Amino acid sequence: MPQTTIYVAPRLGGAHGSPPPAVDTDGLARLFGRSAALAGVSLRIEAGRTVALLGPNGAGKTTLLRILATAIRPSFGGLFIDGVDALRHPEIIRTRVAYLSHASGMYDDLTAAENLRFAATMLGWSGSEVATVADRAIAEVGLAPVADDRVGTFSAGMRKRLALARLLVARPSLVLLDEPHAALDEDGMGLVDRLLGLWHEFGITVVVASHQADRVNRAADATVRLHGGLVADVTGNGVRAGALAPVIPTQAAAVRTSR
Amino acid sequence: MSALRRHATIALAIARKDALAELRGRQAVGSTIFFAALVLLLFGFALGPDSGRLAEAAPGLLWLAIVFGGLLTVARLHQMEADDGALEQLALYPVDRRAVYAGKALAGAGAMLLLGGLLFPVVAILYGVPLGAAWLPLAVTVVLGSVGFAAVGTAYAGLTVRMRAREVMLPLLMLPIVAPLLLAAVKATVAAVAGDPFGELGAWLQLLVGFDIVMLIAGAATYGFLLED
Amino acid sequence: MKTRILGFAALLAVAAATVNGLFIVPADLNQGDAQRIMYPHVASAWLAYLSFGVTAMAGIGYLVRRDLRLDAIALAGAEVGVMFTAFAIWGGMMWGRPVWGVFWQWEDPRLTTTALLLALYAGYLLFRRLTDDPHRRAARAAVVGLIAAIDIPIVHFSVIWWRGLHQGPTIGDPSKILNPSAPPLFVLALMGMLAAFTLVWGYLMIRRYQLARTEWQIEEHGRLGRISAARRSFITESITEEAAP
Amino acid sequence: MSEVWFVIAGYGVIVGGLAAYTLALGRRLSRARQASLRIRGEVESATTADVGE
Repeated sequence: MPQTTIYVAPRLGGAHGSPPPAVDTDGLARLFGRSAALAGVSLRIEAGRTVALLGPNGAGKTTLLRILATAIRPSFGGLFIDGVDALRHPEIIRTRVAYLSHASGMYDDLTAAENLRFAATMLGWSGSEVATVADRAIAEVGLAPVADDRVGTFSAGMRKRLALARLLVARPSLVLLDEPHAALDEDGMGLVDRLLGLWHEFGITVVVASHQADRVNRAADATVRLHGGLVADVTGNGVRAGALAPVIPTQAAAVRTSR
Repeated sequence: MSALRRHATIALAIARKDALAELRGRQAVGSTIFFAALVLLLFGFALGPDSGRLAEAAPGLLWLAIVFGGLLTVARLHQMEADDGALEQLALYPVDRRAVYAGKALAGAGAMLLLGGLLFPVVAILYGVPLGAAWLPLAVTVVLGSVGFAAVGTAYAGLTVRMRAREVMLPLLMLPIVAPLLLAAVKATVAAVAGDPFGELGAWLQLLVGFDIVMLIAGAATYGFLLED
Repeated sequence: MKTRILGFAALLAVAAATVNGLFIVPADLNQGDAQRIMYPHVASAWLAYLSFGVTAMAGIGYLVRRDLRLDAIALAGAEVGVMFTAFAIWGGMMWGRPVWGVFWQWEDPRLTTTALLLALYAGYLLFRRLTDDPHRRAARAAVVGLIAAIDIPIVHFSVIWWRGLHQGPTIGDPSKILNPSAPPLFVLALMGMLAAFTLVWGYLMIRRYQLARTEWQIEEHGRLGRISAARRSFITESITEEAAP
Repeated sequence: MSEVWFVIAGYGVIVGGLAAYTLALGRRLSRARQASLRIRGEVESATTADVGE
């Protein structure tokens, strides 16, 4: 497996020199129709930490990741990433966050190489760099032999590898992974573990939701267990859970949840 | 690299991606053109064998076929995004939303041009309308019509792609908006085919240009809101 | 309380304007009594355009300030606007039938524009009904309302040209009434009807806004109730967990 | 004179429609307000339990 290259976004200086917490959420809640996927999550994750997000299905792991990635807006609550208000400036956050979701986000009718080059262009690479960066990422995730095949012909595991390749092309300061090991073979899971190690080594903050507690715990500084859309417990260092603020229903448009 | 060049790169990358997927995609382009030609054939049955009437109605019927074919085209261009979370990924890329809109609108206009261009010979044959003579004004009309339709269609397809009952909502929202475009395009086509006896071709083309500019600006300004969750 | 007063004022004004339009003001020389329809028809059309202007402005306001109260105003404008558009079309048909012998007159640019208006904003209202997340609905409805609003002048322009670039406006054109040569009584009657309808419009807008806000509060309470319930079940579960290890 | 019928129909539908919409809106508003009061009561009692946590 060729040496994996990791690109890192420039670090934002905190107000007093120390880097702001990578992730600072305040009572994050999100409803889908009548069910509360998240009912109030207050977490503070220090920059550079690797955090494992554990919990049964429907505990809110995916919803939390999608909110952190600015893919969906929370119904209530506040979110700061690298000290930037994510709800007001999602466009800034999107230059710093790389998000691996269940869906690959690739186009079936395009080949792996075409998909990755498109992603590289979208992620800020230009000119000749696009091809070199994209092809190297494809090689690193072991898809070089099928680089010119259409993604429509790929298995779930191959699509997951391609999505991982897109993470390598991004220049994140925060990486969000939603069950990265799922659908991967032994070799693929090894790739994920190595990436977790590299991101940690390069000081990139990682939040990884997974059911592979053993694999993920090896690389994680802290684990956060979610249950029923709330933080059940936090272990390890670098992560603190805020007090669960009582929800005060009021007539006002905005809802005030005191800290 | 200047911001404008960056936007152009992104728009072109998106348009190229859409064109690539279109050409490779299970002959979706061909089936839409076939559908529009079929609509023209049915109009022939509807308006009866009297070729005089058909020739007179030809411009109107042509543009109706282009509009219905266009609805399928812009819907398809966005449906391919929704297949495997690509639309959400597109919204997460750190790129200017106006560039994304420009790229999608460019691809849409290209597909519409292809559709319109191929339907002209069908109309010439089916309805016996001599289109050859006025090919330049007709070409300009088709280009302006395609750009206008794609400008509105890209915004509305983006708006409705994840909605329930989107097959109904896209035409329902779009058709009233493109009514002036249809009207101007048909009148311009009629004038062009007849050699512009009343000299009103210029006026209709100006209306089309006005429509295109207004809708491109509105689409670019609002597409970002449509991509948001 | 102020709204209630506005409501009564509107009621009286409409009654007065109706009586005036039907009985007091003299009939038109060549159109006869049919011309009396022109007052509510024209007044409704103007209120429709005003309503959709409000919807477009409030929509833009929401996109800038993300305040759902502006979205409530936009919704009120659209619903009240669709009603007045329907009245304008009905009035146009009731006027067209006796004067032109036909209910629908493709020649009349005002009628065709108003019909398109109805299609545009009925679509707006249906679109809102099919989207449930309040903020997403507000943002997207604002876009639909904005594009519809900028389409209206284009439609109006193209329909006038469409009818023939060189033909003057039809006889029953409202501007005929308002130009100085029109009998002052007619102008007065129209102004009276317009004033009355504007009062009603104001009253209905306020009530519809209040309804939208109240419905939002109910949804919001529901959302908060569900979140409180989720938290309570979480607390009780963790207590039972500790109680029985 | 058939014209009169059209005038009456014209005014009838417009003014009648205004009245009908006003009444319907009044009913929708009062129903919504009652529902809002009822829910606020429920949530108040629920919150007191909440705050006690």
